[in-house]
Amino acid sequence: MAKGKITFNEDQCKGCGLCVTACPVKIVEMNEKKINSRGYHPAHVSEPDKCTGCANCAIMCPDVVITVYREAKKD
Amino acid sequence: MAKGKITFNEDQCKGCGLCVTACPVKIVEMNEKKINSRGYHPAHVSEPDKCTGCANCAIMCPDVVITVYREAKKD
Amino acid sequence: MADHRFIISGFGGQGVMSMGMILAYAGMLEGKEVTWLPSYGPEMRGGTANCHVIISDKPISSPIVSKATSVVAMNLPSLTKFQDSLEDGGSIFINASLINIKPDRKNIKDYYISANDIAMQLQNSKIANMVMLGAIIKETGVVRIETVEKVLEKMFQGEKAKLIPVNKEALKKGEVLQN
Amino acid sequence: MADHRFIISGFGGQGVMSMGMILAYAGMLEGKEVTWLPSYGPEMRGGTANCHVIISDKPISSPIVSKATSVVAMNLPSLTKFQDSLEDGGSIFINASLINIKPDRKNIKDYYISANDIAMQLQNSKIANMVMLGAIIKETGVVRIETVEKVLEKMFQGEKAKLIPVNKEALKKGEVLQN
Amino acid sequence: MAKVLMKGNEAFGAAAIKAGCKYFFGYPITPQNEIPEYMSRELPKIGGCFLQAESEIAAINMVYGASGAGVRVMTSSSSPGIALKQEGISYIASCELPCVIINVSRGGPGLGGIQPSQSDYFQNTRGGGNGDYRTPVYAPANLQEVIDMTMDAFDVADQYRIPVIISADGMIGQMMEPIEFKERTGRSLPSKEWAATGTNEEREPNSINSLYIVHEDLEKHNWKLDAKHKLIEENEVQYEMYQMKDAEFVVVAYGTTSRIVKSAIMDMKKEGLNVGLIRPKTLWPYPYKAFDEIPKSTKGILTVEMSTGQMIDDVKIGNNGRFPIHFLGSPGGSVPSPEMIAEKIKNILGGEKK
Amino acid sequence: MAKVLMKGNEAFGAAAIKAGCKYFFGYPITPQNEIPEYMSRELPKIGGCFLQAESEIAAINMVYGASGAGVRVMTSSSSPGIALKQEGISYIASCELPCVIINVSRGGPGLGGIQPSQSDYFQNTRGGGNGDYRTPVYAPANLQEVIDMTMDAFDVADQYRIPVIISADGMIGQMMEPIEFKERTGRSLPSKEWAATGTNEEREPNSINSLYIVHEDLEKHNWKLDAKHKLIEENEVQYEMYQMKDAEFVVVAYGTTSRIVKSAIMDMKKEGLNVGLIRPKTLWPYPYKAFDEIPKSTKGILTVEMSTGQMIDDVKIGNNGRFPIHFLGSPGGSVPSPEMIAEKIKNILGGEKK
Amino acid sequence: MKTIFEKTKGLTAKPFHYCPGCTHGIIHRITMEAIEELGMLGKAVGVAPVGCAVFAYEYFNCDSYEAAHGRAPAVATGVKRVHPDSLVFTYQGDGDLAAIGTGEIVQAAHRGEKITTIFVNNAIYGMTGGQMAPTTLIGQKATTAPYGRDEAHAGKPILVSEMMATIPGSAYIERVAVNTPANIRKAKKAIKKAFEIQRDGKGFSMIEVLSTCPTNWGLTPEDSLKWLEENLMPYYKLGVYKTPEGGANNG
Amino acid sequence: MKTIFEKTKGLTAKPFHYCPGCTHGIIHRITMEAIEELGMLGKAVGVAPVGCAVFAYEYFNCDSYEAAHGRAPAVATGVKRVHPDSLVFTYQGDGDLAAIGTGEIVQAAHRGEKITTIFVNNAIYGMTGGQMAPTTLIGQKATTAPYGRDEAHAGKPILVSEMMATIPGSAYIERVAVNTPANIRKAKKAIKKAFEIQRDGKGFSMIEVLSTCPTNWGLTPEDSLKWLEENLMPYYKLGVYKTPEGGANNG
Ligand SMILES: Cc1ncc(C[n+]2csc(CCOP(=O)(O)OP(=O)(O)O)c2C)c(N)n1
Ligand SMILES: Cc1ncc(C[n+]2csc(CCOP(=O)(O)OP(=O)(O)O)c2C)c(N)n1
Ligand code: SF4
Ligand code: SF4
Ligand code: SF4
Ligand code: SF4
Ligand code: SF4
Ligand code: SF4
Ligand SMILES: [Mg+2]
Ligand SMILES: [Mg+2]
Repeated sequence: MAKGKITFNEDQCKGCGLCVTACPVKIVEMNEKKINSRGYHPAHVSEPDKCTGCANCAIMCPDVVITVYREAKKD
Repeated sequence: MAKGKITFNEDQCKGCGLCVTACPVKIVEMNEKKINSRGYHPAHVSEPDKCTGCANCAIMCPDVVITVYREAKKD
Repeated sequence: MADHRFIISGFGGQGVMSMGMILAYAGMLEGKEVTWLPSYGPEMRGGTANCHVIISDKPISSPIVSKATSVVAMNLPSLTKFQDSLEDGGSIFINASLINIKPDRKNIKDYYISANDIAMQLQNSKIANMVMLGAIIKETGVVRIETVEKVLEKMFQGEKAKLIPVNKEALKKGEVLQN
Repeated sequence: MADHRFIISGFGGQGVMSMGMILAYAGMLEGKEVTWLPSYGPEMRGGTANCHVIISDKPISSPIVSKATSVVAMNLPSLTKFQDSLEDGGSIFINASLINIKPDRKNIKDYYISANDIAMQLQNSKIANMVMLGAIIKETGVVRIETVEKVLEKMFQGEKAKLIPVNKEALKKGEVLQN
Repeated sequence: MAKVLMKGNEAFGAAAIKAGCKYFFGYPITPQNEIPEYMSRELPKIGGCFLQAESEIAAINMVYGASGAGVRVMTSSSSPGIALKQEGISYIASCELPCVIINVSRGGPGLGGIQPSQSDYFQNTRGGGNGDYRTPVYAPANLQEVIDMTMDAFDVADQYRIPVIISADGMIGQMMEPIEFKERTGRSLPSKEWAATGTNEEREPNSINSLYIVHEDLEKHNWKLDAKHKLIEENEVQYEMYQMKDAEFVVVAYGTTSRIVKSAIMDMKKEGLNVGLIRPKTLWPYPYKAFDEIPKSTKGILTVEMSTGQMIDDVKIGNNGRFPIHFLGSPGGSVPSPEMIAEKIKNILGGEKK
Repeated sequence: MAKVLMKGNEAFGAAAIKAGCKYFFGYPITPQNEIPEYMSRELPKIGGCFLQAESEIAAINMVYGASGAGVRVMTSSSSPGIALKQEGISYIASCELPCVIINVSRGGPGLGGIQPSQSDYFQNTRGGGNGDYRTPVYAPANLQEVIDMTMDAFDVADQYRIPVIISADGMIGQMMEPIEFKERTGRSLPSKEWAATGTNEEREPNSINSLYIVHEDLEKHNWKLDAKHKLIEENEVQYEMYQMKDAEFVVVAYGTTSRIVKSAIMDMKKEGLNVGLIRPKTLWPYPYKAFDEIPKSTKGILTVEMSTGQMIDDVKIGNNGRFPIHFLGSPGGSVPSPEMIAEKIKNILGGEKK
Repeated sequence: MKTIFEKTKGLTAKPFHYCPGCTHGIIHRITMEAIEELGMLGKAVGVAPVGCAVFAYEYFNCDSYEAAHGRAPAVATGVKRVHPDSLVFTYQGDGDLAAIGTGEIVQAAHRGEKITTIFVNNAIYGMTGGQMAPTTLIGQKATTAPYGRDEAHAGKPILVSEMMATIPGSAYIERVAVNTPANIRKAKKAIKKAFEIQRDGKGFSMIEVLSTCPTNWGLTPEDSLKWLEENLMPYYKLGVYKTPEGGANNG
Repeated sequence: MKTIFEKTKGLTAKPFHYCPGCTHGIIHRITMEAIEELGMLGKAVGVAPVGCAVFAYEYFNCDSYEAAHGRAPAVATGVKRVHPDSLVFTYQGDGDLAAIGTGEIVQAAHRGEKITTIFVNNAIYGMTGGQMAPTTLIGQKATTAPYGRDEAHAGKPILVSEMMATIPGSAYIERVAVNTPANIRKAKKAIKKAFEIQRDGKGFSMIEVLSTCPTNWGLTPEDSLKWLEENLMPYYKLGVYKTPEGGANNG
């Protein structure tokens, strides 16, 4: 099971691709097949299983599109 | 004979006394008996013979009242 | 028609501003009165851009087109935003490559041009606007196609002269309307 | 007289402004209309300072005194500057301690008060203005001397109350005019 | 309360404090320096804040900040300093923030001089900032009015949510006259729920803003302001009619100048000449309706200003073609004398061309 | 010369350069950015200097410096930016320095919006800076006038030694229209011996100054400026009378608005309604005398402005009580349509109250 | 799973109007997260500039102002003097703060005004379409520097943090960047510290944030991050320029 | 005997209007002497401020301007850009330069404007009657700081030379004083060097001169010199803060 999980508020995505550059495990990519209501190709996750929940993608997203969840651990 | 000599454009003197403080040989003083056309007691030299022509008084005078002369020497 | 009033609209980057300028320039060369007016301001940021062009035999009062004789919609938001600005009997030119719906309006002439697709056929995605322009000119007769070619020659000089042929070709392709 | 118009002038530091203020204040206490207007601006820098005071039974239109009923000259420049502002029949009060000439004007009453000398007799060079004030009040009758004494009591309070006697004395001395 | 003798500039400060103003932001300039100086002495005593800004622009923007935060606040300056505040005043007007701005004007244009002048009439009444906005402008002619109008100004500012200007001149700022703080019957004023005081997480955020990027929104905002202006024009005009009954001739003048005109009128009366005075106490809204009351007997109107002619535009509007209009100006810091005014009137009545 | 298609803002730049202006100091603001951008491209090519100032205030003071140094110089901005220049303009006017200032106005007050507007009429024509000064104000209605008036503006500035304002709006700045550089017969202009160019130790120093500390001197200076203003009022008024013969009704409008009014007039003509237009081409000096030419047949006057009503003051002055005056405003960036105007007029003629 | 990252309550629901990939959005977010974490949303008053962030008052979930171009520090001063317990901050671009607003920012620091400034340096005038800013690099093109910024003509870019650190009244000055998640975390920490300094009454604090403008730089969002790192960061050195203790360790 | 000191041709015959003992007069003199000695009177254009030196245009024996309050550097910029061969200088007080004119002076330096500024710091607004300046010392009384300048309320005095030295476009910055003949000689040397730097096209130069205001300090001219030495000089350290070579030796 993945340690982390992210969801997108997809209609607010502007397709800028910064989340893609931020993911250390390279699982975020742009969905070239989809156009959201604002006319952009939104980002999505290709291999959800690999998500570590590091939140880098969310931290990098200028439009606060991403929510990140992680398995509870002591920190 | 004095090495130096100073003259005052007396009517422009405002009686501020800064020349007095500047003279290393303490020969400049205020003429308390005189009032110039602007209503001030002007400065004057008490012992002209002692003047070294150092020009300190003139340099210190905010109103460019003083002209300084000196015996020609090689400098 | 003595009075052509265009609203040309699309994404920033689709070349809608220069489409309008070329039309106006050609109109001027043909001795007509012309005006060109762009939208400006923050709505241009990532959103749609549009310009108003009037080509007329008489002096033009306001450069604003409130009732257009032709609307050109290069993308979907443009269609929804401007279809109502078309006067009855006016023409709407729709970029069928990006728009797959029809206008709700009645009493208008609608033309569908797959401008991007045709441009891709010509190996140059940037000339979708010229394809559309060809179609507009053909249909409205607002200016002569030769005048537009002359404009292109004036616009692309030196370095850029090599772009003239492909632009001309795009214009020509556009003249073949897909109704 | 129902209308007293003073110009009071001297070096900055001679207390001409407060002379005027005391007069105005006293006038107010006696239920009269009063105005006080200082000169301001760079001419005050090292030059003369002056104020205009009007004390009247009727509302005062302009606080500017163009024709004075009394001119007070605390120093020489003041005399030369303001003697012509005196109306015919007016009074000029001259500080004889610092001024050794007479006005050129005719048709005026001239009073000579050695204000600084008298002040020195009282061991307080700062109250030459009060000496002069005593003379003015005596001669013009613009306000009562008791009212001015009341003003002094209001002005010098707390710490400063100890200054009241000497000021009052100066006023009294001034009442003895030297014509 | 008993009368006190006060300098005009200090009277502005005293009246403001009396009116509950605890905040002052300003920058030195002659001939109004006694206002900030007074405030710097007095405000700390009542727990208020006097702050010397780095410039007139900073001062007016501090006023914007403080007013938006819900308090009574004042600034003051003189002519060129007011010119610098124009952008800020326009913002304050657009955001509908109340504040009081005092202009103790001096001769211009440019650096000009420092003697009293009325050549800021346009600057005060016609904005000078950008856009459609107006500001009530009070023109006191004596120090009692300085007190009364300053206190009113704060009420009017709060009632209409509008910046209010008090137009004085160097003479009014510098002179002393007895004044008195009278009992006032206050207006009932709206509370300031719009203020940016921090939400305390108890309400939706407030924002103070003049940007309306959608032009339909801005148009609506402009008409809203316009409606407010109309209301003020209806309710807040103040003027004095002096000796107007049977006036053969009418003078229009305000502030310092009007005092001198009154003097001239008294003098002329002695000579058997009936001259009246219309004295605008508010320069905006302008007392156009006063002109309807001019008796038919009147032969003409003379506008007297310490300028080369600015209020005369409003006189023309008010007069609306009825009487011939003449002008006597005394710009640059020169104050006209009663004699000059009387002479001018006699010349006109004697046939001088307008 | 052949016609060229140009954007309004670039036309300002091109005309200035054609008029010999080699210096431009400005600061970005929508909707006039193409002016500084054009100048930044073109001036280096001709050995001139474009400098982006740190603010509008710095820009106008750089203009003051450059103009005082004897050259033709221009600045441009939009509404709030012009508000910030007011002090500087007042200085320039007082020092009698020539320069050209373009105001491509937008909706206000405050930050407002960026769409075209005419709500800077007061700001442009009534100073806004301190003191008695006026500035000629040109109001082009099309791009050919942008060219012609800009070139004239430099001449007028030099002839009278006065800052000249060109009042445009966002639409004029942003639109394209064919223009042409016509042969011009220049005015004979005075040489600039007063300029501060360095004495070269060959003449007495010049100084550029607006301070007159002795009020008699300032008064004299004010009257001198006033005489110049009167001269300009006599010689430089420009206006267009359109369809005024037998007009049943008259509209007053300038700039962009006047174009739309013309359209409305044509439409009404078709319906048999004779409406005329007075179009001020100079807003100061204002064409008051045009109102003397209004035919007796006229039933009323409508002022149309993209504002809540500013020029209407001048219309009232010009009208001087003759005809009833009505107003149609379209503020905030909304541009009126010919239909709105025609409807308003028909309503008035049909009995709508003023 | 636990939510470990979601939109802060410090921001309203309104979507940003910024261009795709513009890092203004990141800076908005970390600013408001910092305030939320300090529990001071109810005390916060934000002052938006004129610049691309002109609508910030619609995004900040606290009371706010839209200030005239460059004047935000004066507006903030007015607010703070009235409500000394508020957390007052300005959010300003480099045109707003480092050009027209030079006087206001320097003087707010000079007075030791207890406010916080978030200074977004993207080396360009974004909103008005890419004109030269005082921070534009030598050689960088701008619509009013069409041939690239020329030092002989327009001088060398101004170093705002360095300058502000010399002002005795400033308490905390740091320069950060938002080009990587790590730098964003550091930026947020700096902003939070700046707010703490204000809260504790220690004086004026300013965080300069190097930011991107893909639109006017003419680069993709990704390339903009790279350009920032390779061009802005070498000239505008990250680091702490001033602390209340007087010390400073520049990068 | 030889005349070894007389009034420079750089000054007009008009007597100064300054208060007795005010050192503005000294600074006028050494400024114009420096220009005369460089043989550049015919090329010089001076820009006077609003402040006590407002009439400087009547004293400088060269072409000159009277600028609006604080704007002298912008005016000088306009002149210099038109006549790059001129020797353009501003003469400004601390209210003029360090308060309202902060933006203009910082930005002139930022552009590397080839002008020279003589900055007369007397820690007070002289002309308007002794209001607080940004340079007024803590505890010093002023008409708008009647209880003395309070750091908590008004901040610590700004250090202009230190600040200007951080601006990359500034070439030469030095602080001098005119309280003794020796210091006056040094001050003149600094001013001359600043003009040379301008002449040689090396960039912006500014000389800060500590000066007196006997009138508003409420001291005799002599005591004013002492007060300057004992109070201003310890806070405003004399020295070179920037040279074209980049080096600087403070005090
Ligand atoms: C007084 C004034 N001058 C100019 C403008 C135009 N203007 C709006 S934003 C801006 C500059 C924005 O640049 P910056 O501050 O760097 O912010 P960015 O858009 O880059 O975030 C300018 C000059 C204005 N609105 N008001
Ligand atoms: C726009 C504007 N604001 C304010 C003033 C008033 N003013 C004249 S001089 C001055 C300050 C002078 O102080 P400083 O610059 O230190 O010069 P100093 O007199 O001390 O030499 C001020 C505020 C003005 N003339 N113009
Ligand atoms: S949380 Fe981390 S690992 Fe998961 S998608 Fe985002 S960046 Fe990649
Ligand atoms: S960073 Fe945000 S806006 Fe950009 S592509 Fe990813 S989710 Fe979309
Ligand atoms: S020149 Fe020197 S020695 Fe002679 S009087 Fe002056 S200071 Fe004294
Ligand atoms: S320093 Fe000059 S003005 Fe002062 S007393 Fe001496 S000579 Fe007179
Ligand atoms: S223009 Fe630049 S700064 Fe403005 S929103 Fe777009 S990318 Fe961001
Ligand atoms: S007020 Fe001060 S600075 Fe001004 S002239 Fe007098 S002493 Fe000099
Ligand atoms: Mg920026
Ligand atoms: Mg000073």
